Order: sequence, then structure tokens, then C-alpha cells
Amino acid sequence: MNFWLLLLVEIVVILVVMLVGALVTIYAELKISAHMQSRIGPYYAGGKWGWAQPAADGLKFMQKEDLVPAAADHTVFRLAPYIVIMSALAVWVVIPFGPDLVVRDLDLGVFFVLAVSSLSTLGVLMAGWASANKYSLMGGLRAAAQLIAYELPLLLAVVAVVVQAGTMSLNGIVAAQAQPWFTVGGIEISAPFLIKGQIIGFVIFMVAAVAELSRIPFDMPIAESELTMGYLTEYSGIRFTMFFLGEYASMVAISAIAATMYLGGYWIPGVPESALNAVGPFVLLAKVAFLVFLLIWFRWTWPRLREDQLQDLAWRWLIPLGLLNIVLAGIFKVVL
Amino acid sequence: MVPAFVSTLLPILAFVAEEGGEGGHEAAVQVGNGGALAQWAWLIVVVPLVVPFLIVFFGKKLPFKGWELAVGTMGFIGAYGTALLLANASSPIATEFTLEVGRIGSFAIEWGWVVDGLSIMMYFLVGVVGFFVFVYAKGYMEGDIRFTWFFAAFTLFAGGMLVLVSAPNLIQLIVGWEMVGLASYLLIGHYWEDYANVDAGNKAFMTNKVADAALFIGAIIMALSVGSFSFADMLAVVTAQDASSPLATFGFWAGLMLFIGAMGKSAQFPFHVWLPDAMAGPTPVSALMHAATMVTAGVYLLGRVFPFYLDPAGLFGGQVRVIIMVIGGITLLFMGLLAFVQDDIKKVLAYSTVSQLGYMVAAMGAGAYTAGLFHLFTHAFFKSLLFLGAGSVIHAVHSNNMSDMGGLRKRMPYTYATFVIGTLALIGLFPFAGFWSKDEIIASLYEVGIEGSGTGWFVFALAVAGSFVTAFYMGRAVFLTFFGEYKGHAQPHESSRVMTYPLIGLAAFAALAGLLNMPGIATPFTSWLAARRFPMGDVHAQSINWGLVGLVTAMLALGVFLAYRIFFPDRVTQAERDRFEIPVLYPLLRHKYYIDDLYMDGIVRPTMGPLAGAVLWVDMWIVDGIVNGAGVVARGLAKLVRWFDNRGVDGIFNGAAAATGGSGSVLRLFFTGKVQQYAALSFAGVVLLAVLFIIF
Amino acid sequence: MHVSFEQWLTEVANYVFLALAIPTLVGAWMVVTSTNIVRAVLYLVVTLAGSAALFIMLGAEFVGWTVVLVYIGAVIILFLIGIMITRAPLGSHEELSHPATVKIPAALLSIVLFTVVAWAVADAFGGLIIPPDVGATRTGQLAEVIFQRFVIPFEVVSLVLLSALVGGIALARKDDPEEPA
Amino acid sequence: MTIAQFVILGTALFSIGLYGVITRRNAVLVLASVEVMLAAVNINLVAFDVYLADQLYAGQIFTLFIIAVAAAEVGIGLAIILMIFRNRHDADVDELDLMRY
Repeated sequence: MNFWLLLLVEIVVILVVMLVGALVTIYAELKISAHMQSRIGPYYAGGKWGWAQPAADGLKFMQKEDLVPAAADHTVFRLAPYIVIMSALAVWVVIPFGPDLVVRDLDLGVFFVLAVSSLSTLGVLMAGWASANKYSLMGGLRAAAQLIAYELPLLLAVVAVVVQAGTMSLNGIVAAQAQPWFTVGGIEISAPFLIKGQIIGFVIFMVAAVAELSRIPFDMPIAESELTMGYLTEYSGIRFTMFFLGEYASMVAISAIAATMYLGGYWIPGVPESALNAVGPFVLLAKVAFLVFLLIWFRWTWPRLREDQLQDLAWRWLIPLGLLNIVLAGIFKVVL
Repeated sequence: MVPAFVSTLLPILAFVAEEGGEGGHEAAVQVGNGGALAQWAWLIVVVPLVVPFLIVFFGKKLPFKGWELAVGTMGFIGAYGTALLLANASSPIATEFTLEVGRIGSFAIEWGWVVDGLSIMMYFLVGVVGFFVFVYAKGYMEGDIRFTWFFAAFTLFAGGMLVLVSAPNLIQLIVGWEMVGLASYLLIGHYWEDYANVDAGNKAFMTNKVADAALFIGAIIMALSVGSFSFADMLAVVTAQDASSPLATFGFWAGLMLFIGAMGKSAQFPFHVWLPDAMAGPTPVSALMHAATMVTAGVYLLGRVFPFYLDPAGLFGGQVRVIIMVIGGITLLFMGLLAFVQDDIKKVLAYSTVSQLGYMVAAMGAGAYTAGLFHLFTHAFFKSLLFLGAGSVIHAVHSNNMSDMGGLRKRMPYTYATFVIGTLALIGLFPFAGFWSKDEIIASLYEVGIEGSGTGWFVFALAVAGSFVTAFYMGRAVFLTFFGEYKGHAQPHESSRVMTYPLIGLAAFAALAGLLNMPGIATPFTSWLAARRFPMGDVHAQSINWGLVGLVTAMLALGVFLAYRIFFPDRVTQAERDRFEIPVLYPLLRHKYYIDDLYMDGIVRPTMGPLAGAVLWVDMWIVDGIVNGAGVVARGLAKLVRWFDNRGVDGIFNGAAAATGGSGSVLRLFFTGKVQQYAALSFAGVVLLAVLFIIF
Repeated sequence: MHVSFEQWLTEVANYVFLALAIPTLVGAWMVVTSTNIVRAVLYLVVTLAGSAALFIMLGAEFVGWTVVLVYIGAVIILFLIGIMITRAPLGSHEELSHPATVKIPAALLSIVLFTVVAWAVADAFGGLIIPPDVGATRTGQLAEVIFQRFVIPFEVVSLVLLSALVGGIALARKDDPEEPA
Repeated sequence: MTIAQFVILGTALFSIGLYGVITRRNAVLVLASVEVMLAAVNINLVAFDVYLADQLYAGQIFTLFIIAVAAAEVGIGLAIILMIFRNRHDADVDELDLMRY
């Protein structure tokens, strides 16, 4: 196939996966929160199961007026959402859906993920500054401080996985989990890293992921009750929708990364290597769905932390724990 | 040589099948390398060296304040020691591992670990007795302000002891030797608020240092004669009977010096003075270090180099043996006598320990390797049991003195029962542990005598008398402590289970350990110890000599009976008891033969006074003189300099200052404080240089 | 191997190079001349992204993504936070740069520097091509060299980072109000 | 691809950075210009590393070290600027001539 055609197909696939994933997640969030908090609306919109609710929300956002504050730095203000959504999109490039179903199996896949996802901080900070609004600026600064603080435990958790897998390629990490761990009576048993010594790392990763996504209980940057909407305050219409989609897309993306690193990705015990290309995407999606449900569950059950508690958790607990986890992973690697 | 087929049989059979009476025999045991179990034996040395630091740093935060780490360590050592012992019992192990850590000239400095019958026995002993004592210590030290520190130092002791025991060379042995000395010093002075305890610690340390100096000298002589610090190299020379070796020339002095070192640690006369004072430490320390393990280091050293001393041809250390035997004999009797007059129950046991160490040393001197070490083995159990029992009593009555005790039989039944078992084991009643081990020593001495050694008969006599002495003072201690009326002021009651369970455990060992070596019946212990890299002869009894048993039993019956007559509380009044304070003997014993006073007045004070005077004199005249002289010289110089300064230098400086100021006011036009200007100028310089380079 | 300018123009990769180099240079130029402080720093992103892209083009993938992660993801963020905390105004401000009396000598100096060095480089390396068969550097190989040959510099750099961390905290923390500053 | 094109690009970036360092008044922008110069150096290093096909990857590794040191430098530099701002309510290097005389 022609290189450019292939590229186009890949881009379209990524866009579709991301958009559909985001919409489904939004719908799931509405349904789950409705069940958790007995909200009426999502039950009935559109007749059955409230399927029309996300669509209605989307339509509402799209047809709203696209406002840009007069005092704002227009160019930067317009650019910010693109950077955020780009960073969410770029992550999908390296996520493997099957041994061959991956856009680019980069040698340093995990590193790439961390690098491009750190770009969203830039977008958030740009949005906060360009809005020319003190709530926005505060929100942007909070977001930057939070994202930098939680990037470190995230990185440390990933380092432990990389140490154990011996590679940064996501496909390689999946392969490392598919490796037989030990044999019982001639049957080779393999286990994902969650079981194989990375339980602490998984917890650190998930906590840091929630913080990176700025979701409750770490949603200080956009805390409605304190900062109205933080860096999103001045955004409306299509640009707000982009931020919104970007948030849900990165939620799915980060769940996919966690599923790949800790839960074995597209791999499932008992399925032969040859069938993984067909079965893999569904396996991965099931795992992603589980993790997304976890994230939604967190959001609707926990209260928001205070800003100092947030920093405390990152610097005094997660980072030392992450370092310890690396040491443990090293020992584990050497001993086994 | 033993036929090859015998060596393929179980070693136990090989020993039972051995012919021959009085003399020794060649212990040609097929030894293995022990496999991974021996290879990983370094763990039992390293773990107790690491754990003390963990205890110091994290102990206070743990639920049991570090005790769990310490007792876990001892449990680990005990379990590993047991595993090694069982492995050794099924197939003998004798191997060593070394790592070279440095060199001094041609001497390799090595760290290693020996795994053979002797060291395995010690690993087992340290681990098992240590485990019981550590468990007990939790109850005993409860509420102590330095609880955590105590366990850190105690675990460090275990580490040092294992460094010593595992040593394949003299250097490592000395390192371990000094480590246990340090731990001993720390723990004797554990209650340092009381100055007497600090003194006791110092005394132990100093006395040991005197002996250690001899040990160093011995080690150096040994190393220079053999060309290596390694025991294996030395014993290889000994086994080869190489009369041309320098070791043959210096063998006597090397052996004597090493033995003096051993005398210090094992508290042999005349270095015994520190051990009774060391009872100032907490009782678990007395039980583990000053009864069961540390003080046996000297005996262990004799055992480690035993072929060197045994030396039937008299080429090497053979001449020293008679000295060893006599010193042991003197110690075993005369130190035992001192226990007659002690009121402090721990001191009674301390003198008893010295006396029993005398038995072991005498046995080593007689060439009875197995007997001496067997006594070391059984003694560790029953003496630590006795100390722990005494500790339990002390804990209950808040006094060390037997005059504050009495009648505790009913109030503390477990302590009483176990203490009595320990006593019976110590005095050597059939079939308790002491009977088998001590009688074997006496039988060995008897055999040495039979061989025609007059000294052998002399020491044999001392040993038989010693068994009476032992029975007497132990009977006295038991009667004064557990019978009659309670004379103290506290409200004694049985100790908690964390203290009584170790007592019961040790009592079981004290009762049964003797069965491991019944001459002529079953001697597994002998075959364990025979697993050595350099097999050797050994004096020991082939069967039970019932005549001797009768003699010794009569002696101990006499001792107990006399003690009963004099000290059984309902039987005699205090006035009658005073009758036994025989004029010359009693003061002599009370003053410990005036040896301590002799040291104090003869050595310590005469040295200390002049030494202090000399130091003062140096301080007053030399140091002060230098300081004052320097002051005078400096003042003179200063006067000279001032004159020169005012006239000559100031002129130059003022001129220079004016010049500097003038040029500075010109140059500061360039010195604007603007970093960017500096950057621009420096890059301009770079560009200029680059252009110049290109052009030229 | 030398190539002439005509041969140079026939290679596709060189157009990619130009497509990356020109934004990089323009971004750098805007960094030093922009009158809007936040935009100046955002142009730095363009320059750094350009350099990262060039690294990836050269096969130094790890270095390229490190630039993205560390420079764009952290250093630029620090810059922006620094600007925002020091109350940067929105919009353009001429006083961000020195007046023409400084600009002209500085421009002259820069141009001379560029001319001299560029001439020297062209003279020495003009037309020497980078071997085309040099593939992407495997991260594993890089790691092996760092943790064997360069392990001591690596540890030293880690100490530098640690002291920078401590120093940054020590400098930036507010003094205890009870103690006189 | 020739080595010269990368090195000349680096030189150009370096010169631009130098211009910025000299002409910028705001301390943060001076630091930013320094970053441009460092980027130029990095391009040089990586280009030569690839050109020489170095088995030790010294150029790339030094680039990594430069990135790490630059991160440290920015952290400290911004902390200093913050301190100065707190004391003088200004981040203008013109006023920072306290070291004068």
C-alpha cells in the first residue's frame, strides 16, 4: 500500500478510535454517575437508556457561540485547545491493539507516551494565561504545578515496568508479560505485571493518572466551586468541546497505557499468538473499559483534595514510593 | 591408616569399630564440602552484622522496639546451625571458603568462613542458646530505657562471635575476638549510670587487652613462621611434621602466646579477675556471653589449632600443653573455691563458670579434644540456664544477694525446677549433661596419668576435688535461694512466660545433651567434631570407667551433703554457720586470694600514679614551656616588625594603594556590573581570536 | 564523500531538513526579538521542537524525545510559570529589549561570529555527507554506554540535579515571617 | 545530508541566541536565549556524533547531560529571578548592577 495512503488510513483510524472512545466514555460517565447518584436525566433522554444524552450535549456545545475575551491573547487562546487535543491524540500512535495492529511500534514507546502527554501541560498553561482572567491564570498555574508534580511518580512507576520488561517498546512490554513465568506440571503460567511484582507501581500509576487527568479527587485546576472552571472559564462552544473531548480521549489513552503496561494489553492467556491480531483489540478494549470504569468510580465517590494535600501526596508519598518500587523491581528482576 | 571400606561406612560406626585403649587414634573421616548449605553459611555471619544497624535506626519504631529483629536473627542462626548440624551428622562436612580482601606484603588478608564439625557446633550453640536467651531477655529487659540499644549491641555480639567462630585465619579471628570484646564492654556497662558498672566494663576490657597483646604477638610469630595467617596452612605444616619449618623453632613461643590470649578471653588464672566483675551487666548478657559463648572463645581457639598443641612428637606446641593443663587445673579448683563465700548469686555462678572453663582448658591441655569441647557444649546449656534462672530470681526479689532470698521454691516453681535441673547438670549427676562431659574430662586426665605423667595425676586430683567443690557451692546456692524463709522485702512471684519458657527449653537441653556422647555406647558428638580438614589423634575414654564414676559421684554426694548440713536453712543457726569461717581460709577466699588487690596495688596504681604525674609534668613543663616560649619569641618579633612596619612598609603600601586606586578609577569605567556587557565583550574576544586563528 | 550543491538539491531529505530548519531559525529569531514575553517563550517551543525533529531525523530518537519531555514538558513550563509569577503583562512591550544602541553592536557581533564560524565550517566540512546507512540509535545501546563508560559523569549529573533541586527550594521558599530576613 | 548544513544551522542558532543574550532586558528572556544557544550546541553534538558513527555515542550522551544540566540551570536561574523579583519587584537585568564597584 502506498505510504501516504497508509498514513491517511492510520490517521483516520486514530481519530475514529479516539472520538468514539471519548463519546462512549462520556456516555458511560453519565450513566454510571446517574446510577451512583440517582440522577434522572440520563435515564430517559432519547427514549431508551438515555443514549441521546451525550449527543445532545455535543450538539449543545457545538452550536454555542465561540467567544474570545477582548483582552485575551487571541492567537495563544485559539492555539491552546489544539495542543491539548494533539497530545491526547499522539499517544494513540504507539498503543498496540495486537502484535501487528499498531501504528508505529517505537523502540522507546513508553518514553514517547510520557513525552507527548507532557505537552498537554503547555496547552493548559497557555489557555490559563491567554484568557486574561485571574481564575484562569490561577487554574493554569495550579494545573501546571499539579501536572509536573504527578509526572514524576508516573515516570517512576513506568521506569519500574521498563526495568522489569527490559524494553520501552509497548509491544515488548506486552511480550514480556506473555512470557511464561513458571511452569506447573508442564503447563506454562504467565502473568501480567500487575501480578508479577508491579502492584505498587500500578497503584502509583493509577493515582498519578487521575491527577494527570485533573479528575476528581484531583480536580483543583478546574474546581468549579473555587475557580469557577479554572483555565476553562473563558472557553465556550467548539473550543470547550475540544478540551472536553481531549480530557476523555486522554482518559481512554492513559487507561490503554495502564492496561498495556500492567494488565497485559492485548494479550490474554490461552489465546495463540496467531489469533491475537483478531482477538487482541477486544481484549484490550475490555481491559480499558475496566480501568475507565475505575476512573469514573473514583470521581463519583471521593471528595476533592486540598491543594497542599495534593502536593504532599505527590512529593512525600508517591515519589519515595516510586523510588522504592524501582529498587524492588530491580531486586525482583535480579532474583528471578 | 584405616581401611578404605571403613571410611565409606557411617562415621559413627567407624568410631565404635575403633580399636585401642589409652592413646589416641587417627580420625580418618571421609569429609564432604557440604554443598550449597555450607556455601551460603556466610549468611549467618553477615545477617547479625547488618541487623544491629537496622535495630539502631528503625528499632524504636517497631512494635517490639527492635526485639523482633534481634530474636528473628537468632532464630535464623539457630535454624541454620541446626540444619548444618543435621547435614554434618548425616555426612560429615569440613570445608572453608575464603575471599581475599587485601594484602600486606606477601600476607593475604582474607575473609572467609569455615564449615566443619567444630564451627558447626559453635554456630548451633550460638544460635540455639542465643535464641533462648534473646526470648528471655524480652521479659528481663522490659521497660529498660535502652531496650532497643541493648538488643542492637547484643545482636552485634552474636555477629562478632560468628565472625570469630567462622574465621579461617588468625586475622579474622582477631577481628571477631575484638568485636566480642567491644560488645562485652558495651553490655557490661549497660547500666552506666552506676559508676561501678563502668569500672567493671573497663576492667574487663583492660584485662582482655593485656592478654590480647599476647595473642597478637602469637599471631605474628605464627604468621611469620608459616608464611600465612591461615589456620589451614599452619595445620598443614603441623600435619606434615615438618621439623625444618620455622614453626618448629618458634612453636613453643607462638603456642604460649596464643594460649595467653585464650586465657584472657576464657578467664583463666591469673586473668580471671574480669569475669566476676562482668556480672554487672544485665543477666541475659551474663548468660549468653559470660557463660555460654564468648568466654569459650579461648577454648574454641585451642580447639581450632588443636593439632598444633596435640603434637605428639613435641615439635611444635606440644611443650605448651602441660602449661595449659596445669593452668586449667589451678583455675578449676581454686576459682571454684571462691564461689564458697560469695553472697551475690551471679558471682557464685561466675566463679563456677571460671572453674568450668578451667575444666575445659585442662582437658585441652590433656589432649582430650572431644571431652573439652563436649563440656563446652553441655556447659553452654546448663550454665546459661542457671544464669537465666538466677536472673528470674533477681527479677523477682530485686536483689542479687542470696541473703535477700530464700524460700522461693513455692513461689517460683518453674524457676526452681529448672534451676535444680541446671544444678544437677553442673555438678554432674547421672544422667544429666554434666555427668557425661565432666566425667569424660576426668577420665581423660586419668588416662594421661596412667600414661605416666605426674602432672596428669596432679591435675586429675585437682579435677576430682573440683567436682566436690562444684557440688558444694551449687548446693549452697540452691539451699540459700530456694529453701527456708524468705528474707527479702519485695513480693516475689513467678516470672512471665516469656522468661519461663526459655528456661524450660534450656532445661531440656541441660538434661539430655549429655546423651550425645556416652563413651562406648553412642558417640555421635565425637563423630561430629571429627569432621575436620586435618584429622588428628585425641585422648578420650573408650568406655565408661565405673570406678571413676563411683569416685566422682561420691565426691559430689559429699559436697551436696556438706552444703545441706551447713546451709540448709532449718538445720543451722547463723552462729553455727559462722563457725565454718575458718580463720585463714575464709579471709583468703573473701579477698579472692588478694589477686585483685595485688593487681590494683601492684600494677594499676603504681602505673597510674606515675603515668598521671608524667603526663602532668609533660603538660606543665614541655607543652606549656613551648607555648610560653613561643609567646615570648612572638612578642619580641612583633616589636621588631612594628618598627619595620611603621618606617619601611607603610610607605610602600601607601604608595601602592594610591597607584591601585588611581588605576581602579580608570578601569572601573569598564566594570559596569552589567552581565550582558561582559558576555558581549567575551564573545567579541572569542571572535577576535577565531579571526586571528583563521588569518594566521 | 563530497556532494556538490546540485546533488544536494536532488535529495528529498534535505527538503525535510529545510522544512525543519527554517521554522527553527524563525522561532529562535522570534525568541530574541518578540515584544510579547509569553509569545517569546512559546516561540522557544518551536525552536526546541525543531531541534527535536532534527535529532529524530538524524536517528537520535532518544535525545529527540528527551528534548520534548525535558525541555518542552518541563523547562518551558518553568519559564511560563516564572513569567506568570513575576506578573508578566499581556500584550506587546518594547522595553523587553535594550534600545538600538545595544542592538546594533550586538547584531554586528552575532553576524561576525556567524560569518567566521560558518566560513570555517564550510571550509572544513563543506560537502562531506553524513553516512546514509546510519540507522536509528537503539536506546539499549545508549543505555549500555551511559551505565558503563559514562557512569561517573552520569552520577555527577544526578548530583548536580539534586543540588539544583535543593538550591531551588532554598532560594525560592519564603523566609519564616518570625525570623528577620 | 551533509554535516555542514547541521553545523551551519547550529552556528546560526548560536548567533541568534548570543544576540538575544546581549539585547534582552528581561532576565527570563535572557535565560530563554541561553536555551537557544544550548539547543545550537546540542544540534552540533548530535550531528557530529552521527557523522562520526561514534561507538560510544559520546555526542548523544553529552547532549543528554547538557539537557540535564540545562534543566538544573533553569530551575536555579528562575529561583534566583523569583528572589530578585520578590525583593525589587522587577525582573529587569538593567537594574541588576549590584555587583558594580
